[in-house]
Amino acid sequence: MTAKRYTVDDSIKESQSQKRENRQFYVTFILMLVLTALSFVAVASEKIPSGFTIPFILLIAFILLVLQVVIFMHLNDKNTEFPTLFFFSGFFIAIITIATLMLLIWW
Amino acid sequence: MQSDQTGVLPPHPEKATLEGRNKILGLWFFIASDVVLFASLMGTHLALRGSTQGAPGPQELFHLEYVALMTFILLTSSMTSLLGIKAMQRYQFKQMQTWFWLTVLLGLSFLGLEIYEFYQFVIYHGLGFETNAFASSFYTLLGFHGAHVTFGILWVVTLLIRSRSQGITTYTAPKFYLFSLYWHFVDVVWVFVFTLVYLMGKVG
Amino acid sequence: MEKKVGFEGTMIRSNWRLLFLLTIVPLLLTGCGKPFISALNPQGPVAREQYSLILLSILIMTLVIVVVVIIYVYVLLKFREKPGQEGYPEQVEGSHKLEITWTVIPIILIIILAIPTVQSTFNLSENPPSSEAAAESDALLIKVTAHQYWWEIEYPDYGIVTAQDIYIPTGERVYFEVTAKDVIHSFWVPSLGGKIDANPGLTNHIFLEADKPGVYHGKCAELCGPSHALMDFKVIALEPSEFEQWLATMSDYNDAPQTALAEQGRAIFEQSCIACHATDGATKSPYPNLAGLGDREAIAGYLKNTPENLKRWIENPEEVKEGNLMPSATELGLSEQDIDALVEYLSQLKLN
Amino acid sequence: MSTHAVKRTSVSLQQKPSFGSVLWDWLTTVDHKKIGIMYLAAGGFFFILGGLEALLMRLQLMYPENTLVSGTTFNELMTMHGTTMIFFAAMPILFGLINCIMPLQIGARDVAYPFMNALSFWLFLFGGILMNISWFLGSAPDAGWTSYVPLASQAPSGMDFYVLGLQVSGAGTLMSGINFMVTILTMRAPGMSLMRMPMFTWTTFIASALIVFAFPALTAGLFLLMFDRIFGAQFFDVAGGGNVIIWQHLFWIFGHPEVYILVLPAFGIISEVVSTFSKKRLFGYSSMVIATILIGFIGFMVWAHHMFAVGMGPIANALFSVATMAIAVPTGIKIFNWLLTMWGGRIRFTTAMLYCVGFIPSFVMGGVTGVMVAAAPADYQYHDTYFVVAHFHYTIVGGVVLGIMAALYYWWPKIFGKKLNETLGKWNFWLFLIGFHLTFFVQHLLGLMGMPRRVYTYLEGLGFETGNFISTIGAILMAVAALIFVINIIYTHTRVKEIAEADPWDGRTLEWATETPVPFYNFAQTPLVRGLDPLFIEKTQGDGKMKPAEPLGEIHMPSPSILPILLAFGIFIVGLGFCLHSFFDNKWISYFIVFIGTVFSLLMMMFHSIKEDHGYHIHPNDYTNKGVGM
Repeated sequence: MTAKRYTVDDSIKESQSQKRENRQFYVTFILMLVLTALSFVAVASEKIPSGFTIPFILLIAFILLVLQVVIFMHLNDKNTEFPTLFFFSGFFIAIITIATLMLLIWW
Repeated sequence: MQSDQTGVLPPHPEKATLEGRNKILGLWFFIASDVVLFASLMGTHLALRGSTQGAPGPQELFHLEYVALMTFILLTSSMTSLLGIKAMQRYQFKQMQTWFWLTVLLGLSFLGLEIYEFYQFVIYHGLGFETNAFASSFYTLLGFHGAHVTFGILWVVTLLIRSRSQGITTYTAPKFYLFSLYWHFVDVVWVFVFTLVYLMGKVG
Repeated sequence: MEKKVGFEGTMIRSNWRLLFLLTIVPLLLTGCGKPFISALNPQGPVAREQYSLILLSILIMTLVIVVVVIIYVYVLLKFREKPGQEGYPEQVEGSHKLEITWTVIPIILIIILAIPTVQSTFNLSENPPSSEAAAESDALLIKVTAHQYWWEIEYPDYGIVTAQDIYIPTGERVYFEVTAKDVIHSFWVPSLGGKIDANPGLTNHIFLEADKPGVYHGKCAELCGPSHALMDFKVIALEPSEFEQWLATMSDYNDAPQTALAEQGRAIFEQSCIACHATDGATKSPYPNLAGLGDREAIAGYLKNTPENLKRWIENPEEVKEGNLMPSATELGLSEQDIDALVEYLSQLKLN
Repeated sequence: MSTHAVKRTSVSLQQKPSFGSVLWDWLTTVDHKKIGIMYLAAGGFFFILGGLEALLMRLQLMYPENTLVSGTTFNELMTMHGTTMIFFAAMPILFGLINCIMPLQIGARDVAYPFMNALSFWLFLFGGILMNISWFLGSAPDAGWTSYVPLASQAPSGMDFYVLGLQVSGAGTLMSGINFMVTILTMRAPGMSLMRMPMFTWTTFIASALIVFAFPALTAGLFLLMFDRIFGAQFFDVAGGGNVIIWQHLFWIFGHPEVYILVLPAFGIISEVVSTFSKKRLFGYSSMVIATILIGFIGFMVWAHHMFAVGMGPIANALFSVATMAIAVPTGIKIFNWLLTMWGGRIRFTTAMLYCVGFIPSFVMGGVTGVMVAAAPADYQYHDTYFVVAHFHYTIVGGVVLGIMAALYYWWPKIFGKKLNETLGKWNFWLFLIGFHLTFFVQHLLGLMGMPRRVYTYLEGLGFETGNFISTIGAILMAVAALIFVINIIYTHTRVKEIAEADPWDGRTLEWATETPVPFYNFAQTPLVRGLDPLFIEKTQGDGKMKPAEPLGEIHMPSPSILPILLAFGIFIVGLGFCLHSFFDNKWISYFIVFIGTVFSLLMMMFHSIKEDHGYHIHPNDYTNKGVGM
């Protein structure tokens, strides 16, 4: 292991940046709660037409996915190109799989 | 390997060793693969959700308040597992344990609610696994998610128990980190389950 | 080392000659396939359109093979290691010009093939005309239902139900609605056109057309069980006037027995067979409707239609066609005489 | 900890170890090279099994209306032949080669997860055994390797063994895929950037990525089929609202990439062998890499070309037609790059090279017929006929098997320490190549002449007699060739005394820089890579030896463990329990077996988790030799 030794100075810098990070986590969490609530409200409310609801809840689901993956699962860190690439490739294949099964078996 | 115990501890103990980094990378690939598994099951369910053969369908079965409660519980558990990891990175062992036990508790209540929901479908609506293609695909998809939750709970409980004496080291840290990644992923899957199965089922 | 190389050289050449001979022989022996079954001998516009696409693709692909083989043979002859050569040849990294060339040329070739492919995909996918339009255009619609291991044929506009032999008029597009009862089968008449799957629970459409009268072999092309290989059927194309006659015969099919023995056979039939089979050419019985059996092309889908074969089939169906559901004569409690009477009755269920 | 290592080396140096200790050594090994050899052996066994099944089918089809086997038996042979060859022969043999060679090629000491590597192997083996047990328990699977429902969901008990056998081995395959990817991404020697990796490593990486994305679809499909068969689910039962096309989509979302999972490593092998025996670097290396990635990527969007006749409608058919044709472009790039690699080179016709030389036209044939079947309207004629049988055998035998044979002759000295006999090798090659073309070329014509695939017999007078007869003769020739290969192996390992040189072919990549036989730690010192074809660079610009990238030091090695085989065995018991559900009047007996298996597996997992295993270290004094290798 060739990693450099960490000094006390580094630790202090780390803890400061961690505080900023922690705030980011709380904000994200609250945002996720709000978005989830919105999506339930959109469906529960009788007034909103389903032509709007479906794209709206799908959009929210996608935002929730990105928040969870990028902020909570740290895909914004350094050296996460391959996880990012593969996760979203998997997501892409998931979309075509679901679309196929929905569109191509009833005709 | 033991260098962290002599010098100042690294701020990311989970990534301090090659083994740790490899495990995290591998778990990511596993997650990418699991995405396709869930997509296949979800696609199957969406294709078959109209095949109720006269039995009650999504509109009659699903109660949104109930699903919302389950969603908030799982979302919160995702947050607690993240806070556990943050505590781990600060080497606060006690705090970390607390957060993870809280995660276990939330996971268990999610499971309890899910089982109760199935119980109601079976008892009040007579909707068994064999009733029709809609039921088969619904229980299969939800069952796979539930199995992931169960496995996650077993995993973290084992970890918590066996790391009691060790504390946070570059050997134990990656294991907790892996669990938290997995747990977030289980939450991501739930996001799509509640959107595509419950909400879209309700919209029709 | 030197000797070995020479030996291989002659081996390569003789190998190719041998291969060429051996592959050309069956072609010569069989002509281009029998006109009643081969896709290489199209007997109608649908099969012809597909055949021309096959020819176009073979042409383009032969071109590709020729280019590759020329470079290949040249390289193998020219750049073999010669005795006394030492060190390494020049290490070439690549060549953008060449690489772009062999990226662009295949793209062009593929576009040349893709355009007619797409066109003909849409040409061949026409659904049957809607019921009102059909009434005006007189288009013939035939419902085909595949079973393990037989084909149910229904002419919904004429109230005709039969099995195994599909009668169609020549010179006209005939529309088929294809589905299956038990497992997936595939409906294929090679010399008239490509296939379409028969899926249980779903309905597919296809149209075929025959230029001239004839009997065209049809096959099940999707694995459907032990007797998949024997699940044959025939498409019989008739001149339109003769086809009208056939329609007339079938819509009012006379299944009355003509001889005393046949009379006896009919009685046995009504006792032992009626639960599964009908003979009136109009009922959708659970197993083949036997109207016109005496004039069918084959017994059990593949045996020559003779009284002996019919007897063999009734006596022990499992021996003739593995895995089929017909009970044997012993199971039905039929005596030798019973079977003879049945054969007599069934053989005289003809089309005139 | 290092005492352990000392014990190992002293055992291997001094006395001949007892049979028991050798067996224990193999059962507990986590060494990638030994696991690779076990993959090769088990894959070879299944290859012979699948070959015998094929031979029986060809003998049945030699004459019209032949009665050698019944329709049911034929369907069983045909199903088991396809499934065995794909899942239990071709893939494991490739995994064996990857295991033996890929870590050496990137200068690593092992794969990223040695324990999981062993587990993958045992899962594959137990999966294969589970499926073949069906022969002895009444009926083998008989719905084709594609197992289309509802035929498969209604089939007799043999089908359960297909479902569970593939499920068990599929889990192992997925683990292998992840393992190889992480190994390639994180364990490369210093200096080996991604664009300096050997082609075989590159194709392994892409094939592994395909495994990661393709296998879950199969897993899902198999679960649905299992639930339908065992627990009365209604996925594929039309009466219960099910749909029979879902299975086909799930199967082919997996099935088409699977073809590339097989053929990409073969492409990698051909690239390595052609380059070595032409004494030239691979022509257009970067375009080869890009072509590999493109094939992998497009390979995921074309699965429905297996379903043109299903009735998906003209829009889907046209889209999938064009997408499929597009694959020809990157494949063409590869073919021309190989030709141009040989151009200007000095070609040595060893057996390995002969196999590559035979590969090129054979695979081109398979490729062009691939484009032909991609044209949907024409495919209405080809689909499910012998034309398709010919096409995919040209890609899988003409591509994958010829590639594997090239690899075996090429890497045999590195893996087994002995060079295979070249004279026998050439007999092996020519008989195999001629037999292969005889068998499959005529099948194109048979298909066009109207012969459907998967038929156990055909009638006289339809014009299929000559073609089928020739095809059977070809199959017999291939069997003789395979026999010669077995003789070659036996001859080499009983008669040949001398150990092969470390670098018998004047190689260019890192595996040839290690000594033969390769020590269990691979490289005493991790080598420093200065460019593509690192060993060749040292040969032409240095002193022919790799330079070390690290000082001599302790080498960290994973400890052997019996847990992988026990864990895999537990999972095997779970699968077996499910398979037996139709054998007992009381289903709970079979569920009890499942329960026992599950508890046993969980216990093994917990043992693995609780027993802290940090591996062990070898001290520099304990190496048998110093330096990078050689």
